[in-house]
Amino acid sequence: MSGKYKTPMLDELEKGPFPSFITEMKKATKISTTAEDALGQLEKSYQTKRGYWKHGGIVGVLGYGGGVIGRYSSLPDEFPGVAHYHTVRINQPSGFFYTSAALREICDIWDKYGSGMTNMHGSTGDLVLLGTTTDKLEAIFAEYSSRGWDLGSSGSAMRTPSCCVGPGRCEWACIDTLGLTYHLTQHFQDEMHRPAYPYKFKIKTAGCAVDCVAAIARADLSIIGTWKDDIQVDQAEVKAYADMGMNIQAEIAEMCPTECLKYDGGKITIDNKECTRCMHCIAKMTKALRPGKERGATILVGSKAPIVVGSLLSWVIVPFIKAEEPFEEVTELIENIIEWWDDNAKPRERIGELLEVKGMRPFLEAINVPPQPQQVREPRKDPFFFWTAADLEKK
Amino acid sequence: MSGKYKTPMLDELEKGPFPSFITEMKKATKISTTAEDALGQLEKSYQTKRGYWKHGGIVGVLGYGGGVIGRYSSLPDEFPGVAHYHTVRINQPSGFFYTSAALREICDIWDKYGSGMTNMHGSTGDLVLLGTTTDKLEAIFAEYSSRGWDLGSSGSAMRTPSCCVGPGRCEWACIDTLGLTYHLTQHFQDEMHRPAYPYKFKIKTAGCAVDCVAAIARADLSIIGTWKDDIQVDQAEVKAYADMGMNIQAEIAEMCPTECLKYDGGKITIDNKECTRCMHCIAKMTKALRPGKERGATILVGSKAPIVVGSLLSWVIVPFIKAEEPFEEVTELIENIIEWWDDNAKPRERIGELLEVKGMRPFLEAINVPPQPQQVREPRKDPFFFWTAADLEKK
Amino acid sequence: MALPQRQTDIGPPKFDKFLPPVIKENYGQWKYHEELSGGTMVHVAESGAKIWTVRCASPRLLSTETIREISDLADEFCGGYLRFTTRHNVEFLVSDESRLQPLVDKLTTMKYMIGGIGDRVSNIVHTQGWVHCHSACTDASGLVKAIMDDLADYFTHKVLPNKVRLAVACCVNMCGAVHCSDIAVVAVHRKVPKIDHANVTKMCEIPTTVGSCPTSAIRPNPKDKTITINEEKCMYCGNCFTVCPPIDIHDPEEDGVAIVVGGKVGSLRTDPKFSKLAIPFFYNEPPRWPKVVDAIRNILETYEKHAKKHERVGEWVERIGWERFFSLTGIEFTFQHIDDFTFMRDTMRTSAAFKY
Amino acid sequence: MALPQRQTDIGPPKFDKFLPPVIKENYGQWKYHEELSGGTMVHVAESGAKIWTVRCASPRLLSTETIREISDLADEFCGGYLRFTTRHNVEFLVSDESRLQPLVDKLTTMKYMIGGIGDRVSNIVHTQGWVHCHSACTDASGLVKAIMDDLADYFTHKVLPNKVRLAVACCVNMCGAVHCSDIAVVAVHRKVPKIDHANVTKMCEIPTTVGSCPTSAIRPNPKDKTITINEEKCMYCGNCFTVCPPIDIHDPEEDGVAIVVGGKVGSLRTDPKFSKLAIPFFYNEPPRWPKVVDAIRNILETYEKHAKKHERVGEWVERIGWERFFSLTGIEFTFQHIDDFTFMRDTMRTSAAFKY
Ligand code: SRM
Ligand code: SRM
Ligand code: SRM
Ligand code: SRM
Ligand code: SF4
Ligand code: SF4
Ligand code: SF4
Ligand code: SF4
Ligand code: SF4
Ligand code: SF4
Ligand code: SF4
Ligand code: SF4
Repeated sequence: MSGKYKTPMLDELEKGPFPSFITEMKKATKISTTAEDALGQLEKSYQTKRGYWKHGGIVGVLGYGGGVIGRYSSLPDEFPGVAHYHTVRINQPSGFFYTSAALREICDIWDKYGSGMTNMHGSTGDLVLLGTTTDKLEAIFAEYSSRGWDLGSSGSAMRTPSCCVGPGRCEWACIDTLGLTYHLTQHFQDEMHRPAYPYKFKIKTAGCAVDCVAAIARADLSIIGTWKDDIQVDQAEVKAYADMGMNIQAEIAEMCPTECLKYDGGKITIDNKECTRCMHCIAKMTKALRPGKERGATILVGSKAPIVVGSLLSWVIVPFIKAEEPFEEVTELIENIIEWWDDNAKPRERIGELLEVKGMRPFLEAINVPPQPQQVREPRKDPFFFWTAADLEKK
Repeated sequence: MSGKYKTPMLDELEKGPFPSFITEMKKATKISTTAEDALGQLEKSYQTKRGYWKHGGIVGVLGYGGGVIGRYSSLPDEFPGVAHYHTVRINQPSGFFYTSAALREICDIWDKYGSGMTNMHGSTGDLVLLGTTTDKLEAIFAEYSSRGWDLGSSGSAMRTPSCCVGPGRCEWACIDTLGLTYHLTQHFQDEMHRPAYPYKFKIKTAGCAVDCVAAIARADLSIIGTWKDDIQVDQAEVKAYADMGMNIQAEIAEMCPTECLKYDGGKITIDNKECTRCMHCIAKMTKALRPGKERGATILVGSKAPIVVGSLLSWVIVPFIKAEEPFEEVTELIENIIEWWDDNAKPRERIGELLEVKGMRPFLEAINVPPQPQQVREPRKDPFFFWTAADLEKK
Repeated sequence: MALPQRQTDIGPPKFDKFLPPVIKENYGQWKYHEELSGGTMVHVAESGAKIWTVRCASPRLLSTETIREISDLADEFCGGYLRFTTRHNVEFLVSDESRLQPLVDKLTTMKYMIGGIGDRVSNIVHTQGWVHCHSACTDASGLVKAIMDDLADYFTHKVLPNKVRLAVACCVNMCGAVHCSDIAVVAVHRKVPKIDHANVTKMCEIPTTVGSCPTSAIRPNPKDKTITINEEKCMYCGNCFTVCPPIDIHDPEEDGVAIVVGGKVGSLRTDPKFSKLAIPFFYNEPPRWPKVVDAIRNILETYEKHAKKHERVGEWVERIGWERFFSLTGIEFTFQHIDDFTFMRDTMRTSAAFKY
Repeated sequence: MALPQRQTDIGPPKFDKFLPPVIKENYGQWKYHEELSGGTMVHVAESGAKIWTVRCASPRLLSTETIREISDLADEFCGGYLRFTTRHNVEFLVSDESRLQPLVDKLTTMKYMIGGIGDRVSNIVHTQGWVHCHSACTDASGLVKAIMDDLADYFTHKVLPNKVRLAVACCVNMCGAVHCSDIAVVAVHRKVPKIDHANVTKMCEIPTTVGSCPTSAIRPNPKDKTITINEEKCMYCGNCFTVCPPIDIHDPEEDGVAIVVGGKVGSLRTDPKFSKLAIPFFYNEPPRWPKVVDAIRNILETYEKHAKKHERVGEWVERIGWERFFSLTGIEFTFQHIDDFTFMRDTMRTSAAFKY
């Protein structure tokens, strides 16, 4: 195992109950010498409290503009094994489902060309292979793609969409998150692999407002499952919860944000037209309460991390849209949204930032969505607003 | 009475139960012909849906830079009586208290020199005399000031402070709003009469968080009475309210924003350290609950109407300060606040706008107030913040 | 005629000269009050002393004749003592209980409108309008008269869930308290101002004019010593006109008023709130603006019907959600409602939970 | 060696290839689930069919050796089926109830850390750090390891009022989910970057560099084809460095991390929330950042002690008020906490009601 460098500080991180990434890195030294130097350089970072990576140059595979992050050590003489240390992003299967066979296939190829280290998975969702050199990229791509695995994305492009487990194993999924994500990933392959957008564009899909994939916070386009009709109530199960000692009044009725759910000590009644479908009652009483049957998705736009204008959460654009195979309506909407952004954004301007600059009206008009109170938390405060010539004409 | 002009549209506004300003204007025609032309021009505005006043030139009295708003008709030939139609602002007595004798004195002088019309009072608080000409201003000033009435303010100056009735007739006043307002009005006479600030500066004082003078929304500096110790509870009176049929649970306990007030069907108990002193319970059960005894004021800064950057509410700067005669501490604080603004603002920049440009730190440091969580509703979100050299030194 | 000797910087008369004896004696020693009717109340001091108040509506624009009339009434019933409120009503301060009912009766006979106390509509804070201001794009006093005539019952006796504070401002300078009122009217322009370039050159400071624009729509045109306005960016606030009169913002055909709702200033229960746009536009319809009057009544009655006791308009709307406010009042939601000024970000819905 | 024929734009394998039969058969037909322990649960379908899940912590940075080990376990107990979660944990998908306990036992023997289900701390979403990113001003993986070792009990069994989502980002690009997490760590610089002007001239697009600055601190210096930074305005975000590498933002002596709290992404009960600054700075103290670990434990335990059942960290803080959060946790309030970025206005207290 690891011998090339002494790593006293890193060794400290092999102690304790949580699985150790240092142990993982050490395991990888059995696969590649790269991994040795990765450890060595990391120990140096720990000693000196700074990173030793340089900006990536542009590296990639023929015909693709993204999917590989170029990375070079700033101390190539000291740590030659990581002089090049690129990552390869692979489109993950929706919902991060695998078989052991699939995982072994991935490992086999990676052991051949890479450092033996992975990230399962990247924050965006890709399967991330960590540490290889420029000369191996074409081979890596041929090996993976011939076996049905494609590169993920990077740069100013559609990024690999991701989603929650949804109908795969969740009783609250109001849309087929896995199917829709697979569909979108396929649909936007070109946009994913040949960066031609003003900046990155991310799509995340959650089956319900619980949002187990943080779609509303981490996607330029957030798709969240919802329903329109009444919550399904099973009063026998309500009673069962009460019998098990749940304080339904305090935990459910008093925490219902709209006060539309009442508990009379026996039964739950819901004034469904006042329900916002926040999911609290359903999540906490899963046997007794279930989403309604008229299901679809809410489409929100714009969330991102703080750089440049401060972090954003996504904004509701379309309160309800059907999202069933073959997903035509929602795909068309997404295309229109992206087209408007692509036409109007400056380089490195995310759609949320652009919307703030342009205002909602030109956007909504371009994508043909009417103004609706569901889009706002509250109307504007100051009486500073615009009128078009057309507005003035209709008296 | 009014005969010079036909005023069919205005006459419509003499109908109905609410007292009519048109009737008032007609009454004034007994005093001055000015009032006739004011009516005539107003009728024309009603007919044509637009005003006919020009911007004011600078008019005033010797040695003063404000207190008079110059106003000229844009139709002086058609309505010669309002060719000049200036308003005179008079410092109102704190709390708008008068005797009949004082009011008659005001009327007598005004009938002599003006249109016979007044605004009791202007939105800022001044006693406003409506409609006179440039040549009469000196006489008006001599007459009023010799009798103890001084001009109010206009332009880029301290504006006449105003306040709620407070200890004059309210059981909740935690500070002497009338005394403090009188003190500040006297203290800032020079700043009020000789505009030398970047822009207007308004002070309003409310005796408690009920804020019957809208201090928090309409004053660059808002002073609001508060207390620090426990709410005084009279349980016998609690019972009396219950006996009278008040639903104390729903109306008081459930509406207490901090849930710190509990009602057990007999008594009220308050967890005073969690109470925000919002005044709800006290206002709705005035016989049973009263503010504590350790009283003072919260100082807030910055509110204003929407032009230019959007409307602002005032921000808490000093959570608690003693405000008792001779009001030294609070006066000094206000002077420091104004000094910082005066030193830093561009012309036509209100203090709230300036603070947004500069940030709180230089301001708080200048006025020697430490950062405190009471100043914010919540801390910043994005990790974009500054460090001074001094900050970095103290490790 | 010789003028008396002027004095400077003397400030106002000290208020205590004008306090009735019972107030002087019990200053700061009030214990509680009781509402006796829509327009009368009594305050009781620790000492047991009492002061009765009778509140009457005032159009604020008062002739000296009316002020004298009020003074006479104060003499007859109040030992000469009276005050005005922060919302411009007149308050007769009665120290002698036996004078209370006679005063009320006399005021009633004289058609004074008694009310405004308690959970009711009080006077409308408002501004100069066409009566006096060059900036006005509606008449404030006329609107107030029309609205208050319609809501008279809510001033004199009908009880609401809580106080409802109305305001009217005749331009976006908002000299009234529109930005934090339960329901308010604010006059707005809808067309880009026309520029009289020759006079701009003569009369205006270009940097001030450029700086006056909230949306940076104005650029200097140094060649002709004037300015140009980017029509795309101008939202007709009129601030350029305030600092530079040759920029004419008035357009009688397209000027009118907007209605905003849900503001408040007190800190009771919930934090003070800004008003939000409810209805972006009504044409000016003098003398009685019937559509505006109806719209306000509709909002007020919807609130009256749906709010819980003690809920202010804004508290009620926030509890039910703005989407429900629009559906309950039947008000149309338009592009104008969606913020595109500085703070759009905070007004958009960032949640998957909402009502239909 | 000949490479196989590459294919392009094929996307990922379709997920259904990887679904265990019971999931395929009951796809979208799940009825309810039950938590069986801190790391096990069962989902029950309308049909009565069941799928058991065993969740194990993962450092995310996995060697192929470990992935093979996991695969072997999946073969032995799960018919080869497993998945990863959106927070990077491993989930073994057990279709045969009789294999559940043996799997748990085996994992326990092998020192896998089972947990993360229910009202607990789950895995920390994090980023590349010194392991791979040029932008990092701390190491994400090391911080995660140190924090999770300390909070292990909260992962495996201890129950909290609700889920607590932690995140770590190694720079303000925040590739983790820091901006909406219950408690999160974000690395920050504290000094104005140093500029290597010669290389700026060669390597950088000046307009992009100027435009990259959130506070407009960067101005072009056209004469020397470089840029200048206004030190007063720079808040060390490092975005200029991202677009123009010769602007070096790293400073080992003054770099470190901040702690933010109170964010969430779900819409349950209350709207999704941004995290807010709790502690502006700790020095980097590798390998185990003890002060950061203690600070997080302090916040977590204070939450555990004071929050109501089902309240998330941000919901609890908003109920008690931020001033109370600071007094309960004993965290010092500094100038850094007061927003002076774009949205200061919305963070200031505009109310006379607050706690001490
Ligand atoms: C690998 C990954 C972190 C991880 O450890 O998982 C990552 C790594 C990098 N991110 Fe990221 N980001 C990753 C997910 C994210 C996320 C989270 C998400 O997608 O849910 C965000 C926040 C959400 C968002 O998009 O705003 C994120 C926001 C950024 C930003 C800020 C973008 C912005 O508009 O604010 C940058 C800066 C940039 O693009 O120049 C950035 C830039 C980078 C770069 C490319 C650094 C750079 O400037 O060159 C990092 C490369 C590290 C490396 O050597 O591999 N990364 N980045 C994640 C991608 C893996 C994947 O494909 O699955
Ligand atoms: C008379 C009065 C309205 C009234 O009918 O009561 C008034 C009238 C005018 N205001 Fe005002 N303001 C009056 C109280 C206010 C208030 C309310 C307050 O003080 O509580 C405000 C909102 C609060 C604030 O200060 O922001 C107010 C915000 C403005 C503004 C916007 C200032 C801003 O920074 O947003 C302007 C525009 C300006 O200053 O150029 C303005 C400008 C004006 C001018 C001087 C118009 C102008 O641009 O020349 C008006 C003169 C009318 C006239 O002919 O007399 N007036 N003005 C009020 C003063 C009477 C008094 O002294 O008591
Ligand atoms: C006379 C006056 C003060 C003055 O110095 O002139 C005054 C006097 C009283 N107010 Fe007020 N308020 C006065 C303007 C205000 C204002 C300011 C404004 O409207 O611009 C407010 C803030 C409104 C807001 O939040 O937007 C105000 C919000 C209140 C409230 C809070 C109601 C609530 O629950 O939100 C109370 C308490 C209550 O009604 O329970 C209150 C209670 C009172 C009490 C009961 C205080 C007392 O114990 O004496 C006084 C008489 C009751 C009444 O009118 O119902 N007063 N009151 C003002 C009368 C104006 C008028 O003519 O109608
Ligand atoms: C497996 C996973 C989805 C996936 O596709 O991978 C998942 C699965 C479930 N989540 Fe989740 N959530 C998962 C990430 C999330 C996220 C996203 C995140 O953390 O980045 C959130 C949003 C957190 C937030 O709001 O900031 C999330 C917020 C919830 C909640 C809401 C808790 C609340 O009251 O605020 C529930 C409902 C509950 O716990 O009552 C929930 C409930 C569930 C249920 C019970 C849904 C179901 O019926 O199957 C699932 C198992 C329970 C559990 O873990 O306690 N899940 N869950 C994710 C597991 C991550 C992990 O390894 O720990
Ligand atoms: S987001 Fe909803 S549907 Fe998806 S896993 Fe979470 S709870 Fe289930
Ligand atoms: S989903 Fe939310 S709003 Fe609807 S009843 Fe349940 S708790 Fe209430
Ligand atoms: S603000 Fe407070 S003290 Fe002043 S009148 Fe109103 S309730 Fe009384
Ligand atoms: S003053 Fe407000 S916070 Fe305090 S006990 Fe009364 S209602 Fe509650
Ligand atoms: S609101 Fe506008 S129009 Fe009305 S008085 Fe004030 S400045 Fe004049
Ligand atoms: S009206 Fe307002 S927005 Fe339009 S140009 Fe003038 S200042 Fe700018
Ligand atoms: S957060 Fe910053 S340092 Fe960490 S991976 Fe993302 S870009 Fe790199
Ligand atoms: S570090 Fe950030 S704030 Fe400082 S100059 Fe660079 S981009 Fe601007």
